[in-house]
Amino acid sequence: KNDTAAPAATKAAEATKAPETKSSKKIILITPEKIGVNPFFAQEDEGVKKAGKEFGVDVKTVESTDASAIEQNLRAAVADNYDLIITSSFESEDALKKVAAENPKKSFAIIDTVVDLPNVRSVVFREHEAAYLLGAAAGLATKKNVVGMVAAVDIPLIKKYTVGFQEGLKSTNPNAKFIVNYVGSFTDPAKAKELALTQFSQGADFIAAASAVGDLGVFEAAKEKGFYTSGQDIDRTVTDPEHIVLSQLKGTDSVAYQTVKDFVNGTFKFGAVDYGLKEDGVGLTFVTKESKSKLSPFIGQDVVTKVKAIKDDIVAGKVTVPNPLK
Amino acid sequence: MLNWKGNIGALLQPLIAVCIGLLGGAIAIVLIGGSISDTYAQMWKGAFGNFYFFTNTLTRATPLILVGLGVSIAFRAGFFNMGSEGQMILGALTSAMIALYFPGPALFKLFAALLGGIAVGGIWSAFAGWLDARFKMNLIVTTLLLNYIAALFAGYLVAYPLKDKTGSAALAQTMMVDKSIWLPKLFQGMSMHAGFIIAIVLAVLLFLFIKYSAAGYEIRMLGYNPLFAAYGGVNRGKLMLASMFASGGFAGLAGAVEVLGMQYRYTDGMITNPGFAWSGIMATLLSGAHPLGTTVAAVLLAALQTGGMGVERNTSIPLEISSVIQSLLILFVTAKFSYTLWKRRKGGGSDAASS
Amino acid sequence: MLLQMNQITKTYGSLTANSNVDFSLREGEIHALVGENGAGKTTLMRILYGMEQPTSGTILLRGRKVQFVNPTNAIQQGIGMVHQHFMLFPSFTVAENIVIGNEPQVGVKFDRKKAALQVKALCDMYRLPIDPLRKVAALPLGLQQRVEILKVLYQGADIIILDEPTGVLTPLEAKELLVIMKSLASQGKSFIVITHKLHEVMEVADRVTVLRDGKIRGTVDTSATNAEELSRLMVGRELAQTRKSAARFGETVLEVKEITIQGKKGKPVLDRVSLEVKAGEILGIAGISGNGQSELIQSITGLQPIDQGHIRLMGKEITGCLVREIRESGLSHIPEDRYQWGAAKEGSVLENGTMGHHRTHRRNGFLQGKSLRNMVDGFIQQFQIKTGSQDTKVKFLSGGNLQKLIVAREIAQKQPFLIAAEPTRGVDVGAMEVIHDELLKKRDEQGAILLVSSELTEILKLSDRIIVMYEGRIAGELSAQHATEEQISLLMAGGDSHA
Amino acid sequence: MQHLLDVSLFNSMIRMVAPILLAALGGAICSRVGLFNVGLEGFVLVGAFSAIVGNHYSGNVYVAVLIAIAVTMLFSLAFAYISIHLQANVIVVGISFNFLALGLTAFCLKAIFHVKGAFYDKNMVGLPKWNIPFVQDIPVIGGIISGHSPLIYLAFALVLGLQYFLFKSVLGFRLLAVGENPVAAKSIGIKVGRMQYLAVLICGVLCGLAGAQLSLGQVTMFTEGMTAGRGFIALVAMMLGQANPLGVMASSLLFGLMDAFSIRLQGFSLPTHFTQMLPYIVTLLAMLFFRKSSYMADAQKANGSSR
Ligand SMILES: Nc1ncnc2c1ncn2[C@@H]1O[C@H](COP(=O)(O)OP(=O)(O)OP(=O)(O)O)[C@@H](O)[C@H]1O
Ligand SMILES: Nc1ncnc2c1ncn2[C@@H]1O[C@H](COP(=O)(O)OP(=O)(O)OP(=O)(O)O)[C@@H](O)[C@H]1O
Ligand SMILES: [Mg+2]
Ligand SMILES: [Mg+2]
Repeated sequence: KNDTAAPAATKAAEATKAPETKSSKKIILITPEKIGVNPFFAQEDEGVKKAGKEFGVDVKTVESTDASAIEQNLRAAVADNYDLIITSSFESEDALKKVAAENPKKSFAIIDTVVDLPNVRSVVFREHEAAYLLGAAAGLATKKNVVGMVAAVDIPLIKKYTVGFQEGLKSTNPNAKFIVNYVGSFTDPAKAKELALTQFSQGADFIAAASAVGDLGVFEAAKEKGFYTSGQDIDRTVTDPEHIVLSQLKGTDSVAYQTVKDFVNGTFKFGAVDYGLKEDGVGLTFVTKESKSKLSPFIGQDVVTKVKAIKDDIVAGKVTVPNPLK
Repeated sequence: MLNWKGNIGALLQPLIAVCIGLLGGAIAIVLIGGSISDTYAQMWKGAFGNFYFFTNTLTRATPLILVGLGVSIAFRAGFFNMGSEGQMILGALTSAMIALYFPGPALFKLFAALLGGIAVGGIWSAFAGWLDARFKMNLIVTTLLLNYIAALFAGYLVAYPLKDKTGSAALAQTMMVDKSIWLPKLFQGMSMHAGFIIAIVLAVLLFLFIKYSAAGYEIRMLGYNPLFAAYGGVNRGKLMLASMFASGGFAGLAGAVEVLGMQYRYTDGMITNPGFAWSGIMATLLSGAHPLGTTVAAVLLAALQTGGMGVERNTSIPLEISSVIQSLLILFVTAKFSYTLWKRRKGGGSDAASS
Repeated sequence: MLLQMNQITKTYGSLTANSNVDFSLREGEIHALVGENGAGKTTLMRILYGMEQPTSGTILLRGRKVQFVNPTNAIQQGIGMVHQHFMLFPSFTVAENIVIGNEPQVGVKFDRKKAALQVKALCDMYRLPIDPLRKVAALPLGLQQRVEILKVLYQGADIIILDEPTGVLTPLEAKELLVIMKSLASQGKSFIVITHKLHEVMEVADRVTVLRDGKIRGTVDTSATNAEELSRLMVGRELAQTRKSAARFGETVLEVKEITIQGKKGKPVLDRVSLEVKAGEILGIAGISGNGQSELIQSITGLQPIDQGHIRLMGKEITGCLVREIRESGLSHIPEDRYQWGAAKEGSVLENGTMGHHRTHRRNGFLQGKSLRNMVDGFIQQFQIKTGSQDTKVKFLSGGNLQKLIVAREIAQKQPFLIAAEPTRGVDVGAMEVIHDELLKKRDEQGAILLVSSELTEILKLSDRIIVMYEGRIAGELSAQHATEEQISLLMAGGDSHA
Repeated sequence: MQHLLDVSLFNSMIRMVAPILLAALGGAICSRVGLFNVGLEGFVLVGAFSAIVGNHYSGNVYVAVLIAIAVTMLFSLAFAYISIHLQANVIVVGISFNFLALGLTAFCLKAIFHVKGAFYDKNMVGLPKWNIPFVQDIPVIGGIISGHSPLIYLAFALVLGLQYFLFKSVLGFRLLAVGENPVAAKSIGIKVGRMQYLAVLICGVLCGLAGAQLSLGQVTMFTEGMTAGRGFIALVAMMLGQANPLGVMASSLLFGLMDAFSIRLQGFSLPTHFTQMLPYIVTLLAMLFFRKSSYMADAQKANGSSR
């Protein structure tokens, strides 16, 4: 329930040791896996690169091949004297805990999870809030009262998406049937597509995609069979607005950009920062952020208005979306 | 010893192979417009460049050595154990569970965790052996299938009942093992841990066992010709279970050591993603199932991997191509290497399923 | 002259397998090639068949110089070879095995019907009957051999090389083969036959060439020589006549009572077989292979479970015991097939010599390397085993030398009971003499020996008592003094024993 | 429960099974000449990638399929050269080729399309779905059999074709001979190496088709590692089917059916992990009925006798 990470946030204030604003800084981003398969890391990479260009700092991205490579890359980055070492995701948690504790003079940042150390800035998202909105919208929009979701793997992290979605769906349409299927892999669009087709044959008219690379398969199924779907992380509606009618957003790029910017400008703070709907770190197209594409009639302005109201309630604290991981 | 000419030939051949492999890699580098000398220099640096990177390579080699030793025992006895991955997973999971939930003093827990890993990995492997001995199920298929089952089962445990609910709780993993049960690090600030010592000691012991013990003799003869072994009074069923147990036990130990020495918990995918088991199998095949050779081959493979990371960090060569170079090197090193062994296996029939 | 091989030399590294060999063959001739194991006979023939290239020397076929770089060349020129180790595909049918390489076809389809007809016609033509549709794996060795010969004939060979063709055949089958050869020779085919059995040479060959250490020791007309002279030429010395002393029987060592093994097709493989072997006795078991001898041996040694009956060794019940327990109760065993059961080809001489002794030569679970080495050194000395060193892989040993190693290993177990199955199969006369002497020595030292052999001369020479097996049963028992080859042959063929 | 068995289940099963079946057939051919090909996963991945590249440049799916076949054959030629000519250990070569394929495709993805992870072009047209006249109108059967990509029909046709090739044609007969007894095959002048090359190349063709079906039939895109273990499943199916085309088809279908079934079971309170285990467990059980010959027989075959 305690998803705002308040204790860490207070600690942030005392650690305002801002480095000098010189452009001779070296910043490195170490992703815990190959960027290839994950738009999440691609965005981080983009954000860091963009900031690097804008603020004239040296930035480099290193991809780790596997979990044990993360620690090695972190240590190598320390050895190579990078001024700020950014990494991300729960997979890097253990490695960063070790390396950051051993190098208290170095500055670190980690995106999407918390490492509670004085020289680490942690940024986390409350994806379940956005998933709740998506589910709410699906509940309002569905005509057949059957809604599906194709998720990647049955691991705790994904629960933020599936459970959040289900809660939202229940809140607006308690009678809707919810089907969730797991692909069992992050990189299997063929199977994801089959799952979507199966859910469609079971009567679903809206099938949310949350299967990483597999999402592409779900989109294709939607186009083929004419049902509606939604994307993840970035605004996916632009690729096929007719079928991809919504997108659950996660601002990793802006967070990465912001982190570099803060570091260069000397406004960098250690401690945990928590991004939800309120902080505009997560969101939903049309509801929290406009989109270049046209709103699908399946959703309709009416639904958007209603979901906007739900969003306001969450921001205002009138509705709390529980963190499924707690 | 008398045959020094042959020995030099045996040494020369892999050396030439490495050279050709490097040449092949060089072509790949040139094709993508990189600098050969720089790339190889970075590769060397990443693998052996200084003490830190050197120990890093040895750390990486540790589970490969153990898995490789395990595969080589089974292989020597004439069985192709492709199930190291599943055995390693279960070994890792078990050791994490014991370290987390067993009562008792720390040192006792550490030993219990290591032994538990060995036992469970061994049983999982012996199970496949039993299916072969009892039901004549093809060992290669069963061990492959059991990998998937083990991985999914372990995945379930850490995603639900054993899940770490502290921290972000986003990952399917157990809680972290208490510091008192960690395998000691060998050097301050380096990742190398006592597991490496265990691996080396076991490699030497296994070498002595296979070469000089009576049981080792029986294992070798069983592998050479099971009928000859049966004729000489070797009990195939029993020895099969024993060698498969030992084989899986080594894999289980590899998993346990990775948990207690490196990650300090079991995380879903920590064994599968780095491909430890496949590298271990390769190390065995590269060395013709010789325990000491397996150790050397494992270090070589680990060096290629850590060297590849070095290339990725310090050159513009993309990560993808470093895995290409790695595979090219391996391919050429294997060429004409463990040839005789395979030829014998080919007739063995228990692998290729030609009617 | 149909074929001439001139000054053929073949070296493998430092080893010279053939050295300046001259060999010739006439049209319609049967030419025997004899010599000790490892003398270079097979090598010479492999060169002729294009499987090996000579280091130097030339081959003239019908006066024209030819060069064979692979068997296909040789086959095209009308040369066929039946190898010492059959080159058959066990799971294929007879017809498939014969026509392979030159299959009748319609379009891309292999016309199996036509193949069967062609094979049938071929069989009729040469009067070598065989069912073209049977699986080769199910055929007795004699018929497998026939398949090999038919294959060569199908390929249109005029020159047929036979490498130890009678090694695995029963006496009857061997006789039949010789008849076939003669009849084919009269139809114009020429034969080169390698054999260790000199009586066959005398019976069938027109000329004989003797090889020793890769060199020609002479080519003579068979009419102008005899077996003794040939063996002297082969081994380079006079062979002593093995002499058998009078038997002194002791206690019963092995007792087999009414053992039965049910076969797959309802007919028992072993049908209530009972026998006894006493200390100081050699009991010979004769019979055409496939009449239950292998199963009998395997049940005694514990390699195959029995359905009924009892086996006692040294007064101890060993029915259903493990191989190891049986061996420890007093059994040693020269297996009938040295490569399948008796050795690990990839293993070294030392490793192969160690089997069985690894249980006695050990301390704290570790092998006593030195004493094992000394023991195997003893084997090598005593039996004059030709090997590079103890670390040579046995796959590089000639069959005779490997056989001597196995015999040495088993006799050195010093067990009261020894099974000797086909102890001299494919072994040259010199090695045969050594092995026979050792078996008799063991008997004279009050060992009990069960000798199983398809070689009647061997059975008659060594046994004190003879049992003949037919279709899983004991067809008759004879005492060695009174038994004759004819009597035994008759029993082996299922005839009546009251002769 | 009504969702457990329906038309779409079988329809989806046939689709999902096709790449596995094709690759398994390829593995079977290799196994028939005594090469145990662990590299199927890599072969299929290369096929999938080159199909997309072919489609991108030619704009014609059929040309794309041909390109996939050609490129995968080239890849398999390298495999053949190293394992047959250089006599490297086949299994090591197979494992290495899996890594090689992963690296090469990821690298070429970047080099050719300048993207990481996945290439997706919404204008790209995948393989068409063939609605078979008459058949499509048969109530249940039509829904299952009709409406698949041509490669799926080809896959099942190839099962029959290969069955014919292996057991009826002369070339297939010689191929089997090489696997049965290479020494004997050599002794009558059959070029053993050449036959092995042929088998590996056929395997390349089949895996190219498998890849094309995956990236142009199932979906119309390429993503890194999109084979997701199908090559290994194919390996299992090949062995379970005793390297016999019809047997391979049966075991692939069994696996596919169980896989499709496990999706349906996900809805029913059983944890996903266990439903995902289903295909593997059923395959394991199926092995009870497809036993291998005893080790004795194997060993007797391997250790020629002393005649
Ligand atoms: N491929 C080879 N490489 C090395 N040496 C070989 C090879 N083939 C044969 N030899 C050696 O050449 C010699 C002659 O062998 P060959 O096979 O001709 O003997 P053989 O007369 O047929 O003997 P046997 O009566 O046992 O069949 C042997 O010493 C053998 O070890
Ligand atoms: N690669 C090789 N290197 C050395 N010697 C070899 C090699 N291949 C075969 N030989 C030798 O060639 C000789 C003949 O072998 P072959 O297979 O013809 O029968 P054999 O083992 O002599 O059996 P037998 O004595 O029953 O006739 C043997 O001495 C064998 O050791
Ligand atoms: Mg010979
Ligand atoms: Mg011979």
